[in-house]
Amino acid sequence: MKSIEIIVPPVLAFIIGLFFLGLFRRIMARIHWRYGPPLIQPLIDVIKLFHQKSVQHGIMFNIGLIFSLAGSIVVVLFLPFGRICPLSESGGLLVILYIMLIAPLGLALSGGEGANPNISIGISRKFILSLGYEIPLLLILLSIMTHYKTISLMEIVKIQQNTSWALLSFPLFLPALAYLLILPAILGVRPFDVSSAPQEIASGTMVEYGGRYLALATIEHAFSLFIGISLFVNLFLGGSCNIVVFFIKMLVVFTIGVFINAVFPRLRIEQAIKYLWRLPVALAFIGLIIVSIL
Amino acid sequence: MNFLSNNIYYIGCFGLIFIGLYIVLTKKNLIKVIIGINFIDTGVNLFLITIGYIRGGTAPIFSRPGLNPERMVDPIPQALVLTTIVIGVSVLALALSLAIRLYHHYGTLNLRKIRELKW
Amino acid sequence: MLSPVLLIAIPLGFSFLAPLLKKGAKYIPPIAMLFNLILSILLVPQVMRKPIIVLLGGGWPPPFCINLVASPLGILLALLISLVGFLVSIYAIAYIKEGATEKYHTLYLLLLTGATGIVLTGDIFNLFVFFEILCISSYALVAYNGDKHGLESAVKYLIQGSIGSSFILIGIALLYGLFGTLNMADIANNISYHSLQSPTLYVALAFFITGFGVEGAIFPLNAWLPDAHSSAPSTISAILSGIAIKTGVYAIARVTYTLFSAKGFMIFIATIGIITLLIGEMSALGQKKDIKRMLAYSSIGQIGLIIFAFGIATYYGIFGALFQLVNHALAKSLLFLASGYMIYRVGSKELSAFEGLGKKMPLSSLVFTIGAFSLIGLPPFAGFMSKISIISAGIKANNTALFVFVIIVLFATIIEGCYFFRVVQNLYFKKSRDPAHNCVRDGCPTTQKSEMPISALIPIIILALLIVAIGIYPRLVTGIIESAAIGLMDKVGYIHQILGIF
Amino acid sequence: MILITILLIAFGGAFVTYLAGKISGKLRNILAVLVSLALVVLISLIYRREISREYYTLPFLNLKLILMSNPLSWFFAIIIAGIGLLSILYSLEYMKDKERLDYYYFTLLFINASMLGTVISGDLLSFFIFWEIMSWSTYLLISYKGGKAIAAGLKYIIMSIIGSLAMLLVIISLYSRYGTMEISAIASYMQTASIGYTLFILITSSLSFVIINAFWPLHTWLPDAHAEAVSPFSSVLSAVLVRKGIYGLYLFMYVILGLNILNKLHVGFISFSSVLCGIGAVTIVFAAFTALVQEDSKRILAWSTVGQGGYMLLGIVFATASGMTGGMFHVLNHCIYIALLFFVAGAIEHRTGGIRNINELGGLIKRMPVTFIAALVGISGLIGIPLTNGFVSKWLIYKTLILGNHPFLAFAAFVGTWGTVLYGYKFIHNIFLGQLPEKYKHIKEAPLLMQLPMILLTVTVILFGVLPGIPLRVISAIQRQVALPPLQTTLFGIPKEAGELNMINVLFAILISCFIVWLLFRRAAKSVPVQQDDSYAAGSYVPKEKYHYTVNFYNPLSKMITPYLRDVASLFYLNIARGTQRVCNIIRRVYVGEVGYYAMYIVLFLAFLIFIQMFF
Repeated sequence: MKSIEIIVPPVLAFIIGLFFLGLFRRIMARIHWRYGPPLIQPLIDVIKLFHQKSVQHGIMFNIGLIFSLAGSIVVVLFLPFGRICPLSESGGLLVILYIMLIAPLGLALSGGEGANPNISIGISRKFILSLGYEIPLLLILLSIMTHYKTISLMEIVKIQQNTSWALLSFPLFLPALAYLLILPAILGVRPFDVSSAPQEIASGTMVEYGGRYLALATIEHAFSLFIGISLFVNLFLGGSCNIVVFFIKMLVVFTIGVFINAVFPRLRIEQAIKYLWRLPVALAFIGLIIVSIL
Repeated sequence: MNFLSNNIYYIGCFGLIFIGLYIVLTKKNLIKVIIGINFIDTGVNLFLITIGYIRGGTAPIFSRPGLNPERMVDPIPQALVLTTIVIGVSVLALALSLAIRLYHHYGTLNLRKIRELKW
Repeated sequence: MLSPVLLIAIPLGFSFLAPLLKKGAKYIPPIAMLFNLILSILLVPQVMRKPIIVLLGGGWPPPFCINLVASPLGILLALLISLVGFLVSIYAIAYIKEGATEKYHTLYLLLLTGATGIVLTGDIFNLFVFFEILCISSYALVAYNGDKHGLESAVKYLIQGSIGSSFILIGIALLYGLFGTLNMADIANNISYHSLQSPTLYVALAFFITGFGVEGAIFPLNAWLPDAHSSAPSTISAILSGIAIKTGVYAIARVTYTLFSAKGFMIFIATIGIITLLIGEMSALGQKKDIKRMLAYSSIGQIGLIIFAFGIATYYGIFGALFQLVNHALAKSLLFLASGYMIYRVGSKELSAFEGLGKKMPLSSLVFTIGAFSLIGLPPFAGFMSKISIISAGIKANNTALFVFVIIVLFATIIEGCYFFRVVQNLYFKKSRDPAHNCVRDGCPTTQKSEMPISALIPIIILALLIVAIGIYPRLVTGIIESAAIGLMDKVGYIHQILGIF
Repeated sequence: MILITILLIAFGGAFVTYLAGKISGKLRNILAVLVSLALVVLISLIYRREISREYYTLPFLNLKLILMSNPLSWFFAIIIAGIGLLSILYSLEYMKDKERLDYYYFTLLFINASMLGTVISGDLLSFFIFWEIMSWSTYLLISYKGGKAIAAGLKYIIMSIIGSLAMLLVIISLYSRYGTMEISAIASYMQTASIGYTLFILITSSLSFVIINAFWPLHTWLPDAHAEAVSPFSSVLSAVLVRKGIYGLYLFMYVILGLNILNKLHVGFISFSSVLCGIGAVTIVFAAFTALVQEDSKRILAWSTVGQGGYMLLGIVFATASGMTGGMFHVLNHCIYIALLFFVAGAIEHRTGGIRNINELGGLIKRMPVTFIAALVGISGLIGIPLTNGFVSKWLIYKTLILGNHPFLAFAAFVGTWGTVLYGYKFIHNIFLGQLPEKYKHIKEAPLLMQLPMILLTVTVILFGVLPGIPLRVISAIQRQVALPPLQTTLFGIPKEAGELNMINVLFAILISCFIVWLLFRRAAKSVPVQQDDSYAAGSYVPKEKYHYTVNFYNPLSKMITPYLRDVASLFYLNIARGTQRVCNIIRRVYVGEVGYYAMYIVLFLAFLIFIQMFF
């Protein structure tokens, strides 16, 4: 039973993440009045990429990528998915927060080894952007943790199921709103795709990736989509008892998150930071103040 | 008037001291300052003597019979003054010789100009 | 035949031997001082049991004749004087080469005679005479180099010094007029016995403090000190700083504690000390060029500290003051001696000329650093022990004003640290400006060592070792300092010991 | 007896080493290693032994000086001895061709000895004495290199003198009040002291610890000193010496005063701990962002040292089991990885001929793989990536802050961590990744003797990250010593009752995931290694200049934050120093050089004295 619990979340995360990638392209296409690729296109791409030959630059180029993906998988193991959470007893939300660092750092290390200025610029932007959204995100997480007086994600989910969703409870709807506002930045999708802007810096961090590297990077991206959204579902929508409801919640959140910002053009990095550090931070901050006073 | 005549020695010696101080404080010329110091010295010596002096007293030596020890002048200040005079002279000599050497170096005895050492 | 009289007689006698010997004159002071040193060391155990009182001139009992009192305090200072005098005179063997050297040695011994006399005598006028011996010989010695700065400072010193001695004399005259005696114990007895409150007494005290203050370098009276210290030969600076001003401080302490037990006045003394300390240290920080002048200002500051400690007026305060006095004498003479040859080698008193000297004169730089650290009060050097005892005395006194003063002392220590570390960094870490010494590796000649001659090196190394030894094992000196402090506090005992001969 | 032996070996060893250096360099090196090795061995012998022994009597203050060993002092002593040994080992190669080596080894050993002295002293006076010795000997080694290091050293020594004098005031005040300096005796006396006095003691003494620990408004000496010192010594400085501040704070706050008193010290909302917390939080954020805009490898590390101090402070200020444990554990962790990182920076300096500007480097992973791994692990520890030791302590601290309802402090700590991620990556990227400059094509890996300490520390970082139970046991002994609730621990983390952290699960999760991804990676189509020129320039001609994007790596961000990073404190001190100089210069003008004025001073003084006496 335990072994199934361990195997299921990553596999589902893989599928759902890729599905979201496809969905995202589809939605964007619709907004652009195009037809867009089929939903399964990302999966086809990944399989295809695994069979293509590619170039590599050194050991760190491989290891970084492997670590990055592995880190994402571990995060998935820590996140409650429906009722399933194999590693819930190993540290809670703080550990998740820290393991979430492995993925971007691994990618960055791998990219850095690629020795391409475009990559470096991409990484630099990516880190700045991540600092940009981490500040509101941390405030949001803190207000949740302070409010529920626990650092265990499992506990947070349980309390919400017993009472009401955090999204609907008084002080916490503010951070929830802030989370929705920064969600595209967390997912790295438009208009916050400045780190991989294909037109400026030749897709930045991805520029040296081909074949299996690109495949892994895509999977990693899919995982990160999954993580960002399921974190929201767990934190604010009370998780779920079964996988289907959980998935539906994720779908709703994703769609809303994408729709809010998809019509905007790509932001420059300063603009992105200014955006992230104004409204979302203000909302989250007010939320945290209220929470800590109550 | 009586006060003046009673304390004439004290007034005199402190007068000397103050004159000396005035010279030292205000005069620019090194020689004058040295003279001022000598004034102070003299005044102090006079002061010492005055302390032991008794008006109309006798020398503190039983040179002839019938001398009243009560009327004898205190001998110790006189001995002291002898010492201080010697000291004063030696200081004076040293000061003057230094002044001569100083003049060789600076070409002046104006103390306002001899102030390379300061701060 | 161990008599304290010899402590005065020997240097005095030898001093007039010096001009006769011409060539061998330079060996006279070390011999005399070595003798004094041994004698005072031998006297220590005897004195610790009971002070020795020697009557001079006719053998009349006190208060009628001049007497010497070899109390622990006197012997402690005599020991210090002969020790520093001995070491400095060894240093002088090589250092003093030009000019009329035999006169130098004569004057030098006279100076030490004066200093020893001051600390041993029990008669106020005799004290004045010794004081004059010390002063006159130091005027002459300051001018010994015969250059224009030396002469200028000597003249200035002389003018201020003679005003000061006149004031002392006035004070003596006033006291004599009141009590008709010159014996210090007797005067003290009279003052405390009659518990006189006459204004004349206060005026006399003011005259004494001002007069001794000139030699003791308390704040507004110390303008001669930076000039004289910086332009005298380094040996003389060392002696002036290590011995001469200490005798002034001793005289002030003696007058305030023994003669007038002016308890209410002590807080004022402490204030003067603090002001002196602050002015001295701050001036030293401001003085960035001339190293000897900086050291002189630092001496002013340290004297301020000692006077402050005397002003605390408790046993611990006096103990701290005496301890600091000893340590400062050792450290400051060490610093002046060390800087003497450094200045000689680099040919300049400028602080910046000392850059990179640590390589050329490793030992002198090392001992200089030790001295400086001791003065700042860093453990494990001697200065730390005395500073901590002064500070603890100040806090123990349980007086708000004194507590504030202690904080000022700490502040002054910071300033001290600033300027001493400025020198230390120049010595060790800055590269020499002289290009010949700049390249360290291949190609150019290695840095040349130009350490001072061995006869100059030995005394400063001994001083440094003493500083370290006292710092690590303070019991080396604290025993005698303790009994000296008790002796200074115990006015009744002092009177009794001297007048009790009746 | 063993404590005295330790001290004797430590101090005597320094002198003997110096003398041996006069005979031969080799002998000196061997002796230095032996001395520090002996210290490590001796200190590990007294593990869990409580010793207290008088060793010296100060006659005039009527004081007995005491040496003691207890869990707290053992914890610090073993850190000191360990890092001391490693830095000596590292120095053997690093310092090979430098000048004044006897001096160097002597001072390094001497500093270690004095640091040992501070932690094993059982009374405040010997604590202070060793502390002062430590201060000045450190100065001697900071300025050792000359050049910029001189100013850095002066800055350090002045600030540390200020600090230690504040401490002296406290110590003497305690002594004059209670007549003893023995820590345990004072602790019992202090239980009955008035609040005002306690506050005075606490605030004044913490001044010195705040300075040495470089917390925010008093941090200014540290970046210069750490950057300019020689690298093996930088690691000692920032790993051990700086953390004496934490030791001191702990000593005064918990050993001497104790929790009961600390809880009483508040005026309404503001308490002593809350002030300290604020300082810690500001330190973390300010230092992290300042490190972000630095371009000098050692300066980055120096600023990170400043910042990490804040975490320890946040940890130990809250006297909960987890907070205290986290803070103390962070002391240990920080010491391990920062020493490692300074060794890395030193190795690079060593091989590239003294290059510290990270923008001039790049691609060194190909030439110095071991150093790279060390740097990677060190930076991971610094950030607190799981499986490195830094993670566990930070986790404990965060948990304390969040559950203790201090979300804003926790926020500061989190933001600091994100800053750390940014500059940590920059450190690795600019030095090791990317294009290898032409002139470094032929440099070699660091010498074996330099690798050895790095490897040891790297292993320790991982070891304590996976098995945090080992050091946590030692730390909980400290807690028991000061009657604080100890934290329950297991070998792999924290049991469920105390908040569940299990590193072995995390380890296996990561290993298995890596393995699976690796399998996937292996199964896929092969890839061929290519030169950078080929891929970036598509085979066409590229100029041989640098095209490694390093300079001002986080340009958009640094443009935004630099206006806020002006080091106001530093400027303030500079102005104070200048002002003091100016005042001093004015003051010495009293000595005008004209003898008439001097005579006037004398007369005025006399008049003043008489005047004063007439009124008293």
